[in-house]
Amino acid sequence: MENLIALLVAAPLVGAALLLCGGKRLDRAGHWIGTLLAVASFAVAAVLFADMLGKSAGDRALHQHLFSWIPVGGFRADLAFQLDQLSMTFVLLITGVGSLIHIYSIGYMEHDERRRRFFGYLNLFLAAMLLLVLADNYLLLYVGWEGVGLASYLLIGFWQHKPSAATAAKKAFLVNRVGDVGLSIAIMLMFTTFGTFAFGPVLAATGDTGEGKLTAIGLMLLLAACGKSAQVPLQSWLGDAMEGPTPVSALIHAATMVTAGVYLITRSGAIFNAAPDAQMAVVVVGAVTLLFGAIVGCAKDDIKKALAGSTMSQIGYMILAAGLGPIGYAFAIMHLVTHGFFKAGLFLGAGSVMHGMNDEVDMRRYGGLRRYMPVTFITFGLGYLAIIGFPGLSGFFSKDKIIEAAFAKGGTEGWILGGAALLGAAITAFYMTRVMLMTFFGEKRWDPQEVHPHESPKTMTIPMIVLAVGSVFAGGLFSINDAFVSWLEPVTSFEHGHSPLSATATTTATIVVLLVGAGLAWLMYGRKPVPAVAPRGSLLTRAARRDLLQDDFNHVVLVRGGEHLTRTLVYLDHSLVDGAVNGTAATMGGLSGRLRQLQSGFVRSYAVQMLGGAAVLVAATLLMRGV
Amino acid sequence: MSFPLLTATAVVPAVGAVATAALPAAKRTAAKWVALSFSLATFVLALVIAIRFTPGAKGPFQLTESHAWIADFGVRYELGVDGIAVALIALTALLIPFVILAGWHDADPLEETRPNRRWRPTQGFFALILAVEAMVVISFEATDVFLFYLFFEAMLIPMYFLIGGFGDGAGEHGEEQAATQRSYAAVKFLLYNLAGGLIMLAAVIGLYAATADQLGAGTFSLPQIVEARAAGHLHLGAGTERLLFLGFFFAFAVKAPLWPLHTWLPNAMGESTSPVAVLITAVVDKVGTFAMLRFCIQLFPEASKWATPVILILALISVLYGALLAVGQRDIKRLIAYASISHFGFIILGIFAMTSQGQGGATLYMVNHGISTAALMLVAGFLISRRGSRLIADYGGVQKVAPVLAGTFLIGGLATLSLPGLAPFVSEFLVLVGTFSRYPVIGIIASAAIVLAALYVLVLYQRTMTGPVKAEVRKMPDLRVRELVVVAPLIALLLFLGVYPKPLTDLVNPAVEHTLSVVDKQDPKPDVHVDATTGGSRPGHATHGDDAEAAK
Amino acid sequence: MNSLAAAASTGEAVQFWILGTVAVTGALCTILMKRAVHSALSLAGTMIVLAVFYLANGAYFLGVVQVVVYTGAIMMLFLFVVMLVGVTAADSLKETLKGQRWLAAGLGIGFGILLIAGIGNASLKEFNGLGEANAGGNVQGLAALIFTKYVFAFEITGALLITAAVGAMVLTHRERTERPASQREQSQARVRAGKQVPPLPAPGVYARHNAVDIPGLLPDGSPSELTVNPTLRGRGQIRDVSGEALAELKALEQRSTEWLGRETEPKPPAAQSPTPAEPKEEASK
Amino acid sequence: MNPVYYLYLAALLFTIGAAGVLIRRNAIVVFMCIELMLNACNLAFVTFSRMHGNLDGQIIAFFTMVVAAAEVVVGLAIIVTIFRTRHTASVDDASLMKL
Repeated sequence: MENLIALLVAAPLVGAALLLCGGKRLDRAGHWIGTLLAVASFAVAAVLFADMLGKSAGDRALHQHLFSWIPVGGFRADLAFQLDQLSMTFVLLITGVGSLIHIYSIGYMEHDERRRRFFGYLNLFLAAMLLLVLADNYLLLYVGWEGVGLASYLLIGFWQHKPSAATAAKKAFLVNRVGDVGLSIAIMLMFTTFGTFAFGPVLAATGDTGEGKLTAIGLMLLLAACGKSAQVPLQSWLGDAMEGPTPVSALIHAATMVTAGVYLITRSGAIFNAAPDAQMAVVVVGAVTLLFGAIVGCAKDDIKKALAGSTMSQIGYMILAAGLGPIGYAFAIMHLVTHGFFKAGLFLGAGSVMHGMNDEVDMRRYGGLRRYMPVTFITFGLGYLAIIGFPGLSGFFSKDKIIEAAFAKGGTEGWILGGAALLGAAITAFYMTRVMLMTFFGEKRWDPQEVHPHESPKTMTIPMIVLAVGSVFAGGLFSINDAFVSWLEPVTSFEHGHSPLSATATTTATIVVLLVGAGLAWLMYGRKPVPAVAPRGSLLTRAARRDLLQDDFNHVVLVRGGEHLTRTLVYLDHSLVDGAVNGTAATMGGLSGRLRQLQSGFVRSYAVQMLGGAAVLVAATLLMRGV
Repeated sequence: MSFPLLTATAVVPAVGAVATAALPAAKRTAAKWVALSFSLATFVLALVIAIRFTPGAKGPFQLTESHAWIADFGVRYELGVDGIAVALIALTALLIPFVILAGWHDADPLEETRPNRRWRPTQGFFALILAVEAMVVISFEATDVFLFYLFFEAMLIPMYFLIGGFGDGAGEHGEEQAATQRSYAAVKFLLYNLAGGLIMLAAVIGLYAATADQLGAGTFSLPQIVEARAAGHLHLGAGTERLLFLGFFFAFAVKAPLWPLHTWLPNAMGESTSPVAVLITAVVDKVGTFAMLRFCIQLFPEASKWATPVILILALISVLYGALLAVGQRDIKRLIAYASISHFGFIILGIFAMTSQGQGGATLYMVNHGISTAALMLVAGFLISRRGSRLIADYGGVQKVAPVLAGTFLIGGLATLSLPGLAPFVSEFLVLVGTFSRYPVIGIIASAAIVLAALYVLVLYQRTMTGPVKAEVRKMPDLRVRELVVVAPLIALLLFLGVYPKPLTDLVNPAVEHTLSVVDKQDPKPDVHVDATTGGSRPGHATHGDDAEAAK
Repeated sequence: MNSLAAAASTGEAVQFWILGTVAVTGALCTILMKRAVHSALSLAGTMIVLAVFYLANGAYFLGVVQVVVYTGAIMMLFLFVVMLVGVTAADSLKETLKGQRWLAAGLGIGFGILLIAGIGNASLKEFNGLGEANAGGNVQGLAALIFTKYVFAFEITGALLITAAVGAMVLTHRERTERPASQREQSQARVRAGKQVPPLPAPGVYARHNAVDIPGLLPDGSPSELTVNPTLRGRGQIRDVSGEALAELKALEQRSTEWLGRETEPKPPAAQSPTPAEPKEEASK
Repeated sequence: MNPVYYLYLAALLFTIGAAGVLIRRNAIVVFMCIELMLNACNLAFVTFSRMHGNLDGQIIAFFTMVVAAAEVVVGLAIIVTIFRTRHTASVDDASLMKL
């Protein structure tokens, strides 16, 4: 059975190779090939899943070793896959949502002459992402890690003729690279500490080494996670990443890639469990980000940017949960999955709206669209309810558990974290309601002459419907006698947290803050008409519009500083390093010019020099003999 | 002694050079084909070497040939290859055909020049390339210090003419100034390397004197000296050994540009045609790093240990410095040149980290960097030849008019920033791990270059390939068949070695082990000992075990 | 003489001091004389003295060779060249290169001192003369050595000499670049140049004597320069006899009138041109 | 009297000749001075041969003479050629070496 694992990765990889090298002759069939292979990968995943369900919880993990990849001295990296429950969850999410989004893209990218390449990139992404979650050692994971980075780079910058897109792509890749440095350093640390970096041995041996090293490893892993999952302080790229086509935002920057950080931390749970300080850092990052993202999300008028902010904050939740240790891992993953459903759905909805409004993204130009695109409205609405955690929908279950776990951390930080999580929930409710109201309700703020809103084609609506269904029922399904938790337990070792508040108290609190947030939003955007141009807004609003000045900070400190540094270095290289050399050359030239004077060309002066030389020689010989 | 394979491998290109040069002016195309066929023949021979070579075998060198040459000075014509040499010879023999193909039209005389019996630039160009190949190959093979030195220096002559004689006509201010800059670059290249070479000559003579003094008969033979030192017959005093080491190292540091001796490289690569630039950075400079590994460390282990800290610092500086300057360049080729400086920093870092990962990685790095830079530089050359300018600012939106060119350029770039899955990643990571395991701080600082590399590559790609299409590039044709033939195999190789570098590592490991045994350094042991075989105690572990055996 | 003593006899000492002085003087004259000829001659002198010293040192063959080859051949060669270049060519001894002379003097003296010092502190006390070496005769001894031990050097010097001879010929030989002008062309050139085409008129010839230095007279009795060889003309050795011829004619008329006894009207001495005066003196020369 | 005086004389003559080479401008005279130096050497050789009691010194002197003859022949030929072209025998006028 385990020989099928490679097939998971191979199918989309083959697709990518075909589509990218195939050339024009594949232009007409390209998108079908891509979709087919994605679906094929999903089918394989399903088969494996079924097989896995058949086994007992103990030996569900599969392992496939292809060949020894880099054997140098004690350094052995293998090309080997490992499929346990955690990986399986991701594989299903990736291939499932991935396939849906492939289908969606068929419609969405219909009029793009480079559609073949788009599907090639999508397949490449699937392959890399699957490699990431299937790798059985950190180095191979690193390959997938950078692979998805590349795919995201290519897809964000897919409309390269737009300078903004190209810049965004570059930014995303660079920021991710910063994270990758963290990952590579972590791997090096593992190698020097354990002599290997395969999951099994490393995670087994965490007990045997000092906490300091583990903390270091943990922090480096956290840095990596921050880069990939757009957590503070490396979150700045996610907003710009919305330059890419909407399906990309849905697949990569909402459902799958950005959650890789959560996967990494959960996968390395053993390390974090043994390094409380690192865990604390994780928690803090998560808490900060979930608020940060939420606040940013409130201020954006660009529908996709608003959703991006929300993504950031939701992943903040996951990271927070993952940082809580065994009491949180399962919930982190669970929220990850549900979020995958509803956020992908929301993005696809947004895409469908843009599709209907000829690529207008400013929500202040929307309004009252519910009548024009009912399907989109309904699916989006369901996604909305899911994300704000409306009781009964999937978001409710997963998020509620996380908040509970946050309180369960215990002590003051327990209260702080729980409070933060609650606050986040409130803000989430606020900005999502805002999006909802500005887009689908209120009066038209668009010019009927120019734009003719219309429902999207089947290829687009069907995936939206499926995702909507998922986002409604997934949570409930998972929570039936903790199916999800017990499914993951062999990998992530679950234990019940003891919250100071009772479960019901937490739930009620959640619902209350939810209502407060939504109501507030309704007061501001539902009751009175929304101005078509953004008001100046309060200081916080303006800051939030600029991603809380994070970009400005980067620009001033890193970009400017870097430019100055390089410019000075270029100058120094020319004037100092090279100058030294040329200076020597110049002095030599001058010296030779002086000596040239001796060459008068008169035979007799040469003769004088000869005689002088002879005299010197004679004198030397005499001195040698010691006169 | 059977058929002298190594000699043949060096002789074939030499003969080819003569044959090419001998062709009359009218036979220009013929000259190209002759050169190409000879380079291919050399490649075949290199493959034969790689096959005949048995990695695990006893003794440091194989396929050895040894004949007395200058008996009075103990100079012998001594050839022999270890895994590292085999890898690099294969690289050289592999790259030259591509270089020749890529430079197919670079040396055609201008239309207005009247055909003239004596004026044969094309023949000269290809003959010089082949001559360089011959010399490089033999200096990879030489195990006699003097023999090595001879060709190490002789290489400069054809390189000088290649750099000074042929330009890409894409200068910033017209051809006249380009010519002057070219000759400036050529002279700079020559002087730098001559300076290094002369100092090395002094050291070589010193070595001879030392051996003659202590072994009775002076010798230049590397194996003999290593043996004598191991057996305790040869004790260079610390002072002498350090001086000799510095003499050797200086020459190699110039050749493999190590900060602050690097300034000749950007000029040389910037002014010469891109095939020649590839020749410089991918082939000739490798001799420097290779020689550090083979001669510096093996002849003077103690001194190497003594000098390691300083060298590591310098290497670290060139890693970061080269990357930063690459970011600051306005000229595509100079950018690539500075990138190469950064990569050479990595190579030297790996060599002197004195761990099997470091040195193995460094050797892989030499090969991979050769291929990746060749890919990037050659595509850049195609780009430049289309637009007639080297300035990044003159491009924009090429991706839209020439997607294949852009794609190959991107892949070359990604290889340069050592993206996982492409060959350079393996080597770079190995170097970093190797360095880190002994010098964690240096390792961490060096990994900052990962980000910088991404920065300069992506900035280059963004400025040239993306954005709105510039008027000058609107008519730009996509890659032609010849150019595709040049680039495609390189890219394929990059992918293959990225996914399955095992053949290369199997080739290199024993040689590295031997080098380390000469220096007698062991890899640092991990604090916790877990069974290092991946997969732990999971199913599939067993299978892994067997195929590890099978690989041996 | 064959048994030459290791230490020199008093006679030899006397000879040394006298001739040594001569040699040094000759050398000094060589470098100080203005005219190359004088230098050459004084050098020849020095060489002869050296020849004598060779003999005194038991190098009989060399002594003779010195006289024959050097003084006889080489120095004569010098003299030939000096003549070719011009006997009168005397180069001014004033120095053109700045400080050359002082440098030369200083260096020369210093060098000399060094050499002499060297010789001085070299232990050259014992001389074991050429007694047995010259036993079989100096020439035979040399011959034996030349044709056995130094035979290769000897052959090579032979080659050297031949090369030198060829070289000298090549250097001094002047290649004719253009075709020699034919007679016709020469004559045409002469006409075009307006030179005297027919042979020049002969000098004046009288019954009494016949000399090339007497110009022929033109009808008016004045002498024609053309008739005299240009060399004589250049030297101004023309014996102009026109004057005295007229004078004699006059005297003849005088006597005839006296003889016929007619008085004569006095004639103005117009015909008495001043010219006749100088011819006389010239003639007297 | 000790024959070593011959050597002193030789040294003296040699020095004088050298000085002459440096001082005189007339190529012919310069040549003569060179001859003088050669002769001085010959004298030294001859003296040495007497000193050591074998004829090798004389042989060398003999060869010196031959070489000197050859040299003079060629040298004078050169002088004549130069004189023909530039109508002077001054060594200073042939100062094209500096170009």
